[in-house]
Amino acid sequence: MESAAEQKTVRTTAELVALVEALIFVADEPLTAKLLSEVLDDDRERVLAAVEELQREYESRESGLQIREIAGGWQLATRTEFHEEIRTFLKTRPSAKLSIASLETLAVIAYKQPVTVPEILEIRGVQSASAIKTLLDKRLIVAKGRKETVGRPMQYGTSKDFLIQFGLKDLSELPSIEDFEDLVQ
Amino acid sequence: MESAAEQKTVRTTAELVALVEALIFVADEPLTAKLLSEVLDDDRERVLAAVEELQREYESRESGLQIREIAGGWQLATRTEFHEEIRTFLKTRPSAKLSIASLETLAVIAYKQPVTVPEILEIRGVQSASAIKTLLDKRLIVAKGRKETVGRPMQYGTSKDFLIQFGLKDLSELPSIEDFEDLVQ
Amino acid sequence: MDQEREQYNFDFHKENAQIVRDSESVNIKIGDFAGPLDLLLFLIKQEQANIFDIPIARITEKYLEYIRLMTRLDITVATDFLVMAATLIEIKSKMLLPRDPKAVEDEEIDDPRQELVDRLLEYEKFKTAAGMLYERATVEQAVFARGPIESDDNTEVDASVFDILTIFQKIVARHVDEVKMEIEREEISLADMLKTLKRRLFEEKEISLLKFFEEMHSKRELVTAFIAVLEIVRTESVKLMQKVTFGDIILRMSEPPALAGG
Repeated sequence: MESAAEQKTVRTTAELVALVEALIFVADEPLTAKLLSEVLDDDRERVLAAVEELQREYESRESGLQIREIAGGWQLATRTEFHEEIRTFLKTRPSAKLSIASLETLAVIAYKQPVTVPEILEIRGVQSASAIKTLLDKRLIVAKGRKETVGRPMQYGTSKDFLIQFGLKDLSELPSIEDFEDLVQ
Repeated sequence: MESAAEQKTVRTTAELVALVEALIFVADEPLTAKLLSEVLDDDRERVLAAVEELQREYESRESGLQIREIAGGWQLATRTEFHEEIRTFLKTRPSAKLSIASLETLAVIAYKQPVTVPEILEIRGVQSASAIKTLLDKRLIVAKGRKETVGRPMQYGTSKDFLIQFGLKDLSELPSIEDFEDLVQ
Repeated sequence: MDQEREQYNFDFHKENAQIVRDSESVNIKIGDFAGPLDLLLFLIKQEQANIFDIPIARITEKYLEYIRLMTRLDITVATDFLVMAATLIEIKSKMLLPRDPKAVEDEEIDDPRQELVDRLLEYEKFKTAAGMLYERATVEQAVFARGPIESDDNTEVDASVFDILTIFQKIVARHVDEVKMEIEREEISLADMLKTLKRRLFEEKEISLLKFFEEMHSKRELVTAFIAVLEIVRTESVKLMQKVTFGDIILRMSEPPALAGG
């Protein structure tokens, strides 16, 4: 208790403002004054003043960010004016990112190509239609002609873009089960 | 093209700085000058100047945050001074241990990349398979194609995550391996 | 993604050779060495020896002592440690060979220890580099990235080729019956192995080590056999003989020493 009291007096306003900023930044939801004062072991009034000071700072320097009051707490967010540019940016993010369902489907196609939708269903045990559409949209897979069997289903294989995105020269560079066994023996 | 050219002249330096700040904040990994200038359709030099201006701003107002150069791009992160308070707040997540064997293997891969499993064995004098598996799982290393030699073994190199987690701008920031020779008696 | 960043936390500079006895359980831990080269470097430092002039006999003895200790504590000794033991014994025997007087000027080049010294020096650089990485990771622990925001799409993952393979294997595994009974082979103890070896030696007088090792059914048994051989050489009147370098090694009962006047 003694040391906590000491700490309170030692911390300058500037330090408190900086700390509040760092905590709001790392938090995964809006931070309340109550939680801030608990964590920092500092007076609620001083914490409130620090948040206000921080808000003024962000406003006065015309930052691209703002300290926004929401759901009884504060969070760091982009300024609304920039929504368009941010949306453009979010669209350009590398498309190697995939949902687990798409990734599973891609794995089956990569190792079993050429492979049909019913065959993928059999291996994964779930419908993969939307995953296949995503993969086609992202150009990670391509149609590889029809299989000469009942219903002549379309076969799929990986594309050149797939090789580029996963840094492979050709399909023989895909790690094999043997490569993996070497690692877990 | 016409409107893009117009836009370039319209945007003020202050606006550019604010936009760069918003985008660096939104990005979930270090943002490169290339991507910034593509998204903003602005000159690379102007973008670079804006980032520098932003860095200065954060420093001069003694913010709790910093714009740091890492893995070939920029990232918004907390300042080191506040790590104790932040850890208290985040309740210190369980820490994953990287064993000495894994760290040694990582060092060999970082300096000798691209490098195969037998080459790592030669330097370390011990099987490194489980360490390599750990490093792959933690995404610190990636497969870098096969070596055109007997058995076409898989080669490994460090990843972007390696640069991020070890706070490196790029691989050239690693001290030269020969520098460690002097420390050896 | 960044906030998922894992933090590395372990004592890199811990005392390697420390043996920790956990009295609560039967669990006995031994400060693990990152490999045989790591153990050798430790022993060289402990013996305050010069790496460029390694007292091979002394270091080999210490090395084997450590391996025996590990076996006694029932720690599986990795084969790489045994390979190094064999290398040390080989270097030791080479150093005992009388030098070819004509080769005097080539003495330095012919030093049987040279290759090992080179490897140790090369290895130590990377060991130091590993320490540097550890320091860097520690510093990085003090920096935190932002918490998640709306635009982060948590359902998507950034995949690598190995993720694709792992995922494929998991899918395949779903179909495979996982009930695979692994029949555990009865493991033979060091004492039993020693008994077998002594009996065989008594009966056959000479044993080919290569053949003896080939009879072993598992890595574990092989290690036990290796230790048994080391033990028997140390404690009994037994000789190890090798006709050509890298050739088979013969284990043979020694002639009883001729008694004076007998």
